Amino acid sequence: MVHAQSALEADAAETALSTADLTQMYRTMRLITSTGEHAVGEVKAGRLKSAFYPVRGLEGACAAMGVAMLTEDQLVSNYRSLGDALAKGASLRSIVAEIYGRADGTSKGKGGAMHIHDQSVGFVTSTGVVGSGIPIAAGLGLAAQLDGAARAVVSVFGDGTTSIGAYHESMNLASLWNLPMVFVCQNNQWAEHTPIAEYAASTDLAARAEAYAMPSLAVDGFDPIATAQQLRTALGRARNGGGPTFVEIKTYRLTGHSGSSDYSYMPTDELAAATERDPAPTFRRWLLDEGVLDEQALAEVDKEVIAEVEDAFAFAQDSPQPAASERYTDVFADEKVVSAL
Amino acid sequence: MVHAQSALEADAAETALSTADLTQMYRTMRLITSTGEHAVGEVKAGRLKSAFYPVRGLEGACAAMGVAMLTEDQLVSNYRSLGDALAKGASLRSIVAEIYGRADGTSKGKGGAMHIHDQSVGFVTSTGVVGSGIPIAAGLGLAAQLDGAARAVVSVFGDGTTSIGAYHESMNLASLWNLPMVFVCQNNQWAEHTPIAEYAASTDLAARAEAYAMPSLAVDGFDPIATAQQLRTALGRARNGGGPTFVEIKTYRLTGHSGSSDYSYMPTDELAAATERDPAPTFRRWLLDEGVLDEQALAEVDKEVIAEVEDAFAFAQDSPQPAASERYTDVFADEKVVSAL
Amino acid sequence: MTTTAESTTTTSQDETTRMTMAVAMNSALDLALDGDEKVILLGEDIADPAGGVLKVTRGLSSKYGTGRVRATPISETAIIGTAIGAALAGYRPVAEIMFMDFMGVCLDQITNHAAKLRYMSGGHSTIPITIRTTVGEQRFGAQHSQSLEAWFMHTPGIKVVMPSTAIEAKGLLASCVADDDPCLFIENVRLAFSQKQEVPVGDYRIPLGEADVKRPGADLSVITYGPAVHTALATAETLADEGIDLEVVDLRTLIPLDMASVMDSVAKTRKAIVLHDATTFCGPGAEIAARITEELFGKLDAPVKRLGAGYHPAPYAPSGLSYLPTSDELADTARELLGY
Amino acid sequence: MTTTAESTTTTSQDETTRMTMAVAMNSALDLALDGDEKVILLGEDIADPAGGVLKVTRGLSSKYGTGRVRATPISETAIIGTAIGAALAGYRPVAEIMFMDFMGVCLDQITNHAAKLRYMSGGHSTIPITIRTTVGEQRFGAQHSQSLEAWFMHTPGIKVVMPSTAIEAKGLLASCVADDDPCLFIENVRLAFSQKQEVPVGDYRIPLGEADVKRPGADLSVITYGPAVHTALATAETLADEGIDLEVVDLRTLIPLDMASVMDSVAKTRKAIVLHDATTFCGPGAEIAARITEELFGKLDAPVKRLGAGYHPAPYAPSGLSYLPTSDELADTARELLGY
Ligand SMILES: Cc1ncc(C[n+]2csc(CCOP(=O)(O)OP(=O)(O)O)c2C)c(N)n1
Ligand SMILES: Cc1ncc(C[n+]2csc(CCOP(=O)(O)OP(=O)(O)O)c2C)c(N)n1
Ligand SMILES: [Mg+2]
Ligand SMILES: [Mg+2]
Repeated sequence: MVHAQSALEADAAETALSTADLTQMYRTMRLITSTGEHAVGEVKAGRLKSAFYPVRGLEGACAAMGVAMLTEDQLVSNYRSLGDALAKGASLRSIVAEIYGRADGTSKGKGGAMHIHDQSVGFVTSTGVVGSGIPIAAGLGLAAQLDGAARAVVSVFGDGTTSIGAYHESMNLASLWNLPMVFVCQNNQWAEHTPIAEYAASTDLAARAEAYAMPSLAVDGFDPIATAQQLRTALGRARNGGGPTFVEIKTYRLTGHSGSSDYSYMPTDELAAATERDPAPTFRRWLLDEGVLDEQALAEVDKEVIAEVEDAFAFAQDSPQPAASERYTDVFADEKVVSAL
Repeated sequence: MVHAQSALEADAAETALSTADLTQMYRTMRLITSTGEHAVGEVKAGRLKSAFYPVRGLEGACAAMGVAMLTEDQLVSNYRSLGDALAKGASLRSIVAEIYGRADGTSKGKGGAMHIHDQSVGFVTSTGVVGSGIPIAAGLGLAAQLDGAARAVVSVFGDGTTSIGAYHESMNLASLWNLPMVFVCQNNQWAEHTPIAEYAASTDLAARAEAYAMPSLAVDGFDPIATAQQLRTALGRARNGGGPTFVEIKTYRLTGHSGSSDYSYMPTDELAAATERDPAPTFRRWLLDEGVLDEQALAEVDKEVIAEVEDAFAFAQDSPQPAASERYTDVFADEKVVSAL
Repeated sequence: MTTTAESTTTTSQDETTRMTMAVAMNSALDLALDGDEKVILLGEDIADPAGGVLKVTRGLSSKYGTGRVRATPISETAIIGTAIGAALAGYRPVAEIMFMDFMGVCLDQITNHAAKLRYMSGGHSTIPITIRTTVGEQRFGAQHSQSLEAWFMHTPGIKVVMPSTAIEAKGLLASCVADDDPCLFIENVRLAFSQKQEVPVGDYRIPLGEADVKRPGADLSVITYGPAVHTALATAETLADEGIDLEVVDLRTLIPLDMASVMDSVAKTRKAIVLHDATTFCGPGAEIAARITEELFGKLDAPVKRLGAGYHPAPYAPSGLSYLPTSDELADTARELLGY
Repeated sequence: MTTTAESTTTTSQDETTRMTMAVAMNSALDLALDGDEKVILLGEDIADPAGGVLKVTRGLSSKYGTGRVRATPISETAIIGTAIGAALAGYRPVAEIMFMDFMGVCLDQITNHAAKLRYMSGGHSTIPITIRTTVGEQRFGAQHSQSLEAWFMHTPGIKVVMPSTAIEAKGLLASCVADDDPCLFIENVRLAFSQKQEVPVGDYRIPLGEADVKRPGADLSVITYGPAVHTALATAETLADEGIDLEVVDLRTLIPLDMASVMDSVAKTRKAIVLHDATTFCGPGAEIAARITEELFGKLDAPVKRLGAGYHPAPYAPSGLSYLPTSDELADTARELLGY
């Protein structure tokens, strides 16, 4: 296992974060929190009939991924994809429109909140079946390898996902074929209502990658800088033919599993401790304390984010529903196949 | 990981093999080789239209399991189950009759060579889909645990099977629930035409069990005594509430994948080296050399085995085909469900 | 065939109480756990405090312990496989797969093992497992919305049950758990909380394989099951105003399939529509329609029509695109057949 | 509709050679790999020296390298998932699943992802993968013998192809690989080596969705596909001696389904039997029979009959128990319908 510290030291120069990187990270975190809160508010108000999965607690992990990935890198996510999508640079307007099921959504409104994608920025696809995106990411990795391209593919999934067969098969394959991939496990400590210790025989998820002879490391997801640096290292290795890395990002889920679900079962002390480290506000304080950005610059970002989110929701709400004729299109490339049935 | 040597030392007294054990092991090995050779001969002669999977090379591994398991212990095997079935004490006549698809077979002839079972001796079931028997074995383990019974459940599978999702899910579950199980991986170095290094990112299969915090060990399957002792230790631990163990039995496939298949692709030096250690004859020499049994006693066993195998094939060939009325029985408990459809 | 008024029950008690479908199923599981120590429950998040996605198992792990009511890792193959293994050792496991769409993750265990083991062992193996699963909703999108019962009907060796009301959910689930064959019991997100009824509090069973005439009628038979039963009943009310008298036959179980009741109904009305939430193409209705036309050849007044989900993945609900057959479509089709 | 004599070809060459079905498919793959560098092959044991269980990929890894013709671990979910991912990046993967019975191990990837991604992405994703698989033989027992095409026909978003002859195996496989939608291409252990024909050596394609009249006839239409085509043709010879003239329609592709050709045939003969190796109950024949009777209501001389595998797992071959429909059964059913 590659230990976090040593991996970091090895590439300190390459992984250093610029002020622009740090600003972008803060912006992304705020964007994720704010968009998520708006969406949950809409669901709770009954104006949005969607199963929306918030990413509260993962803002830092996602933002770090955003600065670590290059535009040409590709990413496959799951139902909890809002943070990954925004970090990768997918259009906020299209994402929100998709959550509303509107014609201007990423999937013309036909996919929905669990099926966001934006191929133009390498946010290739996201899936609603636990673990199912991992072998698909491996296929993108294979394509990158066959293309001889210096691009990496990131597969994002949760801690609970490491229990399913698809994860195992893909880890073995990626290591065996030395695919240019980074397996990013967003460990928020919960799989729906079940805490990690109740479903994993071994909770050291990073160590489990050894079974596939895959280098791995665990990083504190509430430390977005360390996270970004580790991801840069892993992505760099993937792009340079060094093969896959498993990165466990340790965070905590700051809400219930889904937008509207109860979370009274989460131990209050654990939740309170994690909330103390709430990524966006914590990072904001750090940026101020370290003098990276001053209050005015941060307030400017805050204002822009709020405006952008409000614009996106307004855009989505104004966007038309897909035309009834859309019902039978996009089943096959050629619409006539369906009509002939 | 529990290392073989230390595990063995810990229980030396309990795992010691008696002369009766050693005799039984030799008998089982000869029975497996001889039955398999008869069956392959019948397939090659075109008299038996069956996909029969020989166990040449695994005789020692199976025989060891036979003496290590108690009658009340249960076993789930796969398509290559002849050795496991005979070791567990399943009726040879019924097995051979099943291979011939006859009414006196273990499954009345309806299951076939891949679907041997004998619940009466704890050879619970065998499956034809790679990896699919492992979760079923976990269910038997769960039942043993819920019963509060001191019985262990063995899941037998090949090296190639460690690539599939069902294996992963079951390993995690068994360790998490501390099930009274032994995972026996018969590593014959091949998955059909593919050597282990071409499909496994890490070929140290025993070490891979660490991902599930499961004790594991590797043992030389051409050393049936060491194998039996290690299995006894692992089974004892399972029966005593110590949870599951992964045991990799390292052997080599001395034939092609199936009864009639070509194996010219196997490196001749590897195959020759393994054949030098052919379990039954090697063990026979050892028994003689060590003075455990004399030539006369061994010849007696050889004679009995040949007679038993000839009897079983004659029995099978004389056994009638199932009655045509059997076609629609055993689909459901109540035959009327099918007839009403 | 039974009618709702005189539903067959093998055991019943006088006391009833108003229950949702979710609570009725909870009651069936509670009684099964109480009455037979070999009954165990397996599934993701089924233990308290979660009590399952639809809360169907709420309270049961607290009452019977997490030994018998077991929350599992996200491992559908292991869930079903473990249920099969425990069944081979004499247990009656009830395994939950959160959504029917996830069946593809563990289908091998169901179709190659649970459904075949009795046959492949010449009757020596009995797999008395019940697999509970849920048909989702379009608001979760295309990977959480499918009615896949046709896959299982096409797979000999497994019974398939899909109730439409709270009382039947209880009675049929109890029968599944007690049944010696593998049973797939299909619940529905929409119905779980919307269907409320007086349901017997005590042990109550409805035999598998008996259709129920939910509404007698003279003009046209609607053969249906599950949530579509309510579409049919609503349509029947609408059409009654136009003087069209629909008979609504609720199959309740798809395997065993009570074709005798279907034939009785269609022999009487001479017109039939098969209605379900599954995709029409190659769906359960194809079998039923083919059978009706074959057995009543020359005796029908109109072709048998089928209405089901369209030939496309489920569009996301807020998009407003249709997927499931509607009451309007059913009414139009009924009017069309009456015009023959 | 085409007839064998004038099979539609988009490209063809004059040169032909006698090939088994296995060799014809090898030729299709060879030309696809040669003609499009984005074509890659994935599957267990597909590389040399094995060359696949049916030797369909023999020689291809030696010719195109193990980068493009990749043997995989025993990981069916990863095989299909990897194919989907590579397709999303512009490749045309051809993935092999050794036996159709193993589909349950990886069905999620096929039905929830390959088949739905185009729709769920509003048309932005294209998954041009071909999944080759094999229907086994009863001599392997119940877990290696099933014809499961109905599961996929019931799943919108994937094409389903099942050839009956060597030449069509080549032409249809080539079309699958070139197609922009996911295609399931179903081979058959019995036919792979027994079917031999003159097959074009060069690039040769048969469009998907065109049935082929394998034998014109006046009295009764047998609608069939895959191995059952040969059962039908043999029966037709037998019945010809009795003066019964069967028309044999080979569907060739099940999705797209050429119902127009089916209707043309049955409108002419007014009698039909649907014959296939899949289980009759809820099988492909149910859809086809339901459709024929609906569209030709009142115009048929007899009910449409269906013949398929029995409602039970496949019994082990040497047991002598029947499973697939036989020529005798078909002949009897034909005689019965002619007696209407
Ligand atoms: C195969 C499958 N099983 C179950 C589910 C239901 N489900 C959705 S999310 C989830 C929990 C996943 O936990 P984790 O991987 O930790 O991701 P998180 O939700 O915490 O981000 C479950 C069980 C599913 N979508 N797919
Ligand atoms: C899910 C599945 N995939 C593929 C196969 C075909 N198959 C049968 S045996 C086998 C090789 C298994 O290798 P291993 O686990 O090492 O066992 P061995 O045959 O060597 O005993 C394969 C690929 C299968 N039966 N099931
Ligand atoms: Mg989680
Ligand atoms: Mg092997």
